[in-house]
Amino acid sequence: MVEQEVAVVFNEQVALDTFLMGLQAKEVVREAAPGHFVMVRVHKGFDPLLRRPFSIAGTLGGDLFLILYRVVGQGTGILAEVRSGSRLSVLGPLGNGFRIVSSGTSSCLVGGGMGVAPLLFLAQRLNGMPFSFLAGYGNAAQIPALDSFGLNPETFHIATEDGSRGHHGMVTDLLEEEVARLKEPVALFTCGPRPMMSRVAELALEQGLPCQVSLEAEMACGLGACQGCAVEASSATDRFYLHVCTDGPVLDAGRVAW
Amino acid sequence: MVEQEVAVVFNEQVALDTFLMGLQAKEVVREAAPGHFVMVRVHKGFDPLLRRPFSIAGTLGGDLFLILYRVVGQGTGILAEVRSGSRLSVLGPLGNGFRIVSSGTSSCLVGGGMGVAPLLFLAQRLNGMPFSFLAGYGNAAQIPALDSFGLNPETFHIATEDGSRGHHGMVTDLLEEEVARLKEPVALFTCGPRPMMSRVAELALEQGLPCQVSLEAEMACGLGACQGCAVEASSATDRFYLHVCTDGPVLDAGRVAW
Amino acid sequence: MESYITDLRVEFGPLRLKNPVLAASGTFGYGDEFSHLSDPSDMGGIVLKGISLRPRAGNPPPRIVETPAGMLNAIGLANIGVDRFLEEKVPRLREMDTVVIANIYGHTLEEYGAVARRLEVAPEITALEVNISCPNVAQGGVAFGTDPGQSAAVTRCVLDNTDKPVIVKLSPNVTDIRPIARAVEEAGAAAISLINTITGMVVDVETRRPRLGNVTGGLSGPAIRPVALRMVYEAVNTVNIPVIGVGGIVTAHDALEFLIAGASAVQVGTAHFVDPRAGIHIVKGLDDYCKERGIGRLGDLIGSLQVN
Amino acid sequence: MESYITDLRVEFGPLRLKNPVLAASGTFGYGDEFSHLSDPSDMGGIVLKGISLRPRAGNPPPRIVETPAGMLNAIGLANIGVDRFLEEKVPRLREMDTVVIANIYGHTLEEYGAVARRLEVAPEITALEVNISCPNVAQGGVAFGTDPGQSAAVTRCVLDNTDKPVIVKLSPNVTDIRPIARAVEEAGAAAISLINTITGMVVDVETRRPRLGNVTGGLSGPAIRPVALRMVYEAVNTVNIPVIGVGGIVTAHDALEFLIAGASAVQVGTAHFVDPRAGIHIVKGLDDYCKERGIGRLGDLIGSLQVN
Ligand SMILES: Cc1cc2nc3c(=O)[nH]c(=O)nc-3n(C[C@H](O)[C@H](O)[C@H](O)COP(=O)(O)OP(=O)(O)OC[C@H]3O[C@@H](n4cnc5c(N)ncnc54)[C@H](O)[C@@H]3O)c2cc1C
Ligand SMILES: Cc1cc2nc3c(=O)[nH]c(=O)nc-3n(C[C@H](O)[C@H](O)[C@H](O)COP(=O)(O)OP(=O)(O)OC[C@H]3O[C@@H](n4cnc5c(N)ncnc54)[C@H](O)[C@@H]3O)c2cc1C
Ligand SMILES: Cc1cc2nc3c(=O)[nH]c(=O)nc-3n(C[C@H](O)[C@H](O)[C@H](O)COP(=O)(O)O)c2cc1C
Ligand SMILES: Cc1cc2nc3c(=O)[nH]c(=O)nc-3n(C[C@H](O)[C@H](O)[C@H](O)COP(=O)(O)O)c2cc1C
Ligand code: FES
Ligand code: FES
Repeated sequence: MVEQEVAVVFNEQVALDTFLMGLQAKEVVREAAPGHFVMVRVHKGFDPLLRRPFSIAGTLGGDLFLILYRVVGQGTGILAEVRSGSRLSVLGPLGNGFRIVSSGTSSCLVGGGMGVAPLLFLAQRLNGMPFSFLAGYGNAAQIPALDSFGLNPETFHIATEDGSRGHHGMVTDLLEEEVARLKEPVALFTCGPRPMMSRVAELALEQGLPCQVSLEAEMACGLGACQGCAVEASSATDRFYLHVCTDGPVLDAGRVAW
Repeated sequence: MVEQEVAVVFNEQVALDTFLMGLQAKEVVREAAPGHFVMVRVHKGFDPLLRRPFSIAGTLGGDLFLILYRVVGQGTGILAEVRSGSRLSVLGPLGNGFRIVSSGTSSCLVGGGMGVAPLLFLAQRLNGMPFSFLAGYGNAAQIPALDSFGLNPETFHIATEDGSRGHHGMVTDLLEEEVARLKEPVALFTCGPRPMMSRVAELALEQGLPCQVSLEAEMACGLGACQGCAVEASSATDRFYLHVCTDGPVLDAGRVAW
Repeated sequence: MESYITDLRVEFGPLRLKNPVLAASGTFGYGDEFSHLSDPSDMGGIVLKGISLRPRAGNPPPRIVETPAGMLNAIGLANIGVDRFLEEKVPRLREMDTVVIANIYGHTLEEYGAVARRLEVAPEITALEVNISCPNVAQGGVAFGTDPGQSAAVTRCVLDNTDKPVIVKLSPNVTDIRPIARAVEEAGAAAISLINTITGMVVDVETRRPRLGNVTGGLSGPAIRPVALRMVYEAVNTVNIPVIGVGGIVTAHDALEFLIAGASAVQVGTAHFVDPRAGIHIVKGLDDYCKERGIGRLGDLIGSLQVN
Repeated sequence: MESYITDLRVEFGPLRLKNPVLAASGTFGYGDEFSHLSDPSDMGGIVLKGISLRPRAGNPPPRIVETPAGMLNAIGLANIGVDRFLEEKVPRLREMDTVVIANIYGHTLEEYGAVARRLEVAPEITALEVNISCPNVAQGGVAFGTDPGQSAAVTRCVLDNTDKPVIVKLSPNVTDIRPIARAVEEAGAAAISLINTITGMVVDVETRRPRLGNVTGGLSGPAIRPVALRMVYEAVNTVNIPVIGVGGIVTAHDALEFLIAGASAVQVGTAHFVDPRAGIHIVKGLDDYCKERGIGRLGDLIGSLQVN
């Protein structure tokens, strides 16, 4: 884990309100594993004050890592205007990542919206192992162009809520089909809006499948010091709250109170 | 007076820490007179919060006006990084400008540091009338390249405190010489650090010369509403405080308590 | 005059406002300073700069200093005094097609009463807002507004001298805003407004002197918004008279926080220095918010906060 | 360990600090969370996260929300309790080559006393900082720290149970900090630190609910700096014991404001979330400031503010 100013190599719009940024940081790339995140300081003033957390969406070569982000407010708005060549302070990699299951089992990655970001990195690292990738969006305009990720179109399935691309409906519909279709056990990995993840966790429980979720929470430090990022733990856990930054962001679905 | 987003046409470094910015605003150019200032919002966040006041340093064609500024803190630091093509919110022109004296008298413009800015505009508008321009700086590196202002090198005299260019000493030394040399009455116009202007005002008093000073103060509104920009008035004035933004920034030296 | 789709009117004690956005005292002058830039009549009302019995020159400069997302001011309540105010400023107020509220203060109870009485001659002024953050010279300089008993006494004294509705403006520099809000309500205030500025200080590390001529000043701007909102929420849950929210409001979003928390109206202060049309932009933004959500009457939002 | 040209040591009541920069409670964990990034021993000291007699899970999420130049937190003093603290955290503190201060709190006088007593076994802890901003459950939930008598009672109760120097941390949510500072001094505190957070609130205008699970939270960060500085200045001019300045300090420039105003040391809180090395950068910046001005001993700056 390091805290350093790193160069923005590119910062491209890849969908409506969505950008892909490449940052040059050897140390981050060396330590990064799928599910890890970084805390980015978007500018030098105090408004906004806090760093913004982003999942590492992948690495490129030995010294570039990627973040995929949507402009939702002040911080991401500033980020979208950062030009390549600028420098940003980055803290990371942080958190606990996905545990990749041993070969033999296949994996199913279920992402909603920007939740695809950590799963893209996971897909990159699953190379060779069997997996399918299900991604849900509101509409076609929100679907990022992900050419640089080299995803296999045969295993990458899309759902949109308005039906403008792929399956008309929720990504969890696709998951239900997939689970029904597959004979062998499958490990679930999910990240996205809370209701979506909750449904995936429910399905996993019903079917007895292992399921890892990547959670979000408002964060101040990202380091376990402020206790700001608490989420309620399930009764199966001996603690009342879990901290997304250090206990997670990736957690077994069964540890979380849905 | 308008408040509008205007385009930055250029923003060039013209000396150590000093920049010249051209802004496109027909309305401002139409109303602007030497001594007027604008309030610029340097960015969209709230830190820094307030607009920054800058003298209008001149106009170019029918729709560009200039500001000449030194990077001294957070706001001017942000301004220096603004790229041409960006838009900035500008409020102005504001304040009371210099009263140009009737033909027949010659003028002497005495500027210190960034205090030359409003005087450059004055020089531009004095065209045809006789004047000399005395400018003082700390050292040669601080002297802006002012080619676009077309100043006559014969009437433009420089003093530097460290002697690295022009007269070695204070700009007020040059003024003393100038006043001694000239036979006919001369009107003084000055802007710069307080001690410098105070000395110019003193000299004017001694010699019985008319003298207009352009003052600075911390400002919030620039419009006469907040009363933040008060400066002490001299006993010759029937008020206790004057407001730089609406009584000034240009005032007769005799109205100010030095 | 802009026109809006939403019904933005709010009833405000005895006042009817065309919309709930007012300019805050001391930040909008006497209403004429901004007239080149915007029509104050587009706002629900304006609160004029504080007026005292006698003219006051105010504090020695520097009077303002910027702070992160805020500013300190130590203007010292500089003003032209109630007599010149009536002569020079009031006649121009006639043109305003909106509610005009005078802001008054004094250093003794008698001064408060005297200013209120003098303003009785001016029908242009719809209501009085009483600034009780001033030091009480008779009581060793402690602000009237930090003590419930004294706050009530000022309120009563003003009410005894006016027939106009009286809004009392509370100081945030207190341990508990509730007993003060209650005291002022019981004394007969038509409404309360809060918050005034929070006392702060900045030091110049070069000269090693305070940055303000007056050493300390009042903090305003976005920095104080969460504190203002908390106090407004506390006041709303304490009194039955309307509460006007003030403090750090810059956008319609900010204004909505206060309205949802139960403020019947809001005042916009420091934001007017950043954007001279801030108040008017907020009115527009409130209309947009309601339109997008199919809310026909802004009044329905007031106090709609759900807590658990 | 960095080395500096200026003599940065400050004497601080019974404590000797290598430099006047401490990490503030609740923002630097138990000292180990930041160890990958920086050596806490480069700071003058660290104040640990608040500890209570029994473990506390803390408040329901969301617990933090950002505000202009600041943030609100409603962590709810979540902590592992004094027993697990002694077992798990204290042994690691031995490696720290700097002053370690425990921050304690309770909901009754007895709880304060009991935590203090339990910590007597830990020589790793040089001093106690007592957080008196907590609601007193026996007194209807009003914070201990808003009343001089109760503030003194907590101080005495802790002193009766410890031989360590006791620093009392004051709440800014009061009308007048001076009587409280005086009461705590008279009760025997070795020093006071201030300010804790200012109570604030944020409303989500989409859901029309408070943004914090606990409804209100404590405001910290640059936004509150002018308020903190004013209160520190008031306290310095009221008591004779050392005062530690806290609130919105991010840079050496900010720290200098407090030192010049009379603080004997400073604490850095929220800034550590923005820059995990903020404290260490400040130490370096203090050295630079002194070097550039030929000040050999930082201590000479303390209280050097000139007012007129
Ligand atoms: C571990 C982690 C990984 C993340 N990875 C990504 C990613 O890869 N791509 C991406 O686009 N986003 C990601 N996010 C969310 C991202 O951090 C927020 O969208 C961002 O901080 C919003 O900043 P803003 O200033 O633009 O929005 P703000 O103006 O602060 O807020 C706008 C909206 O975003 C929400 N928001 C603000 N901060 C957070 C936060 N820390 N977590 C969740 N929601 C927040 C607010 O509640 C509000 O509704 C991640 C969050 C976490 C905790
Ligand atoms: C009427 C008027 C005309 C001006 N014209 C010019 C000009 O043409 N060119 C130019 O370079 N500067 C000019 N100034 C000064 C300019 O406004 C300040 O340098 C600028 O606001 C500093 O902003 P900052 O954020 O970079 O500095 P800050 O970080 O705010 O402060 C850095 C230093 O600048 C000083 N300062 C800050 N604000 C002001 C202010 N409003 N007035 C005076 N000093 C201030 C501070 O005291 C501090 O010492 C003018 C000021 C006024 C009042
Ligand atoms: C420059 C200035 C002058 C002020 N003058 C007055 C005043 O005369 N009377 C008063 O009651 N409040 C006065 N205030 C306080 C404001 O009306 C308002 O309560 C406060 O600034 C908080 O709101 P804001 O953050 O929107 O500015 C003044 C504020 C500022 C910034
Ligand atoms: C997340 C968080 C947790 C805190 N926890 C404590 C605590 O346990 N005990 C305490 O006395 N102060 C606590 N504080 C207050 C800080 O120590 C400090 O007084 C306050 O944040 C102001 O300083 P700052 O602006 O530098 O953060 C906490 C502050 C924050 C932001
Ligand atoms: S973000 Fe601070 S503990 Fe998780
Ligand atoms: S800057 Fe507001 S009155 Fe001059």
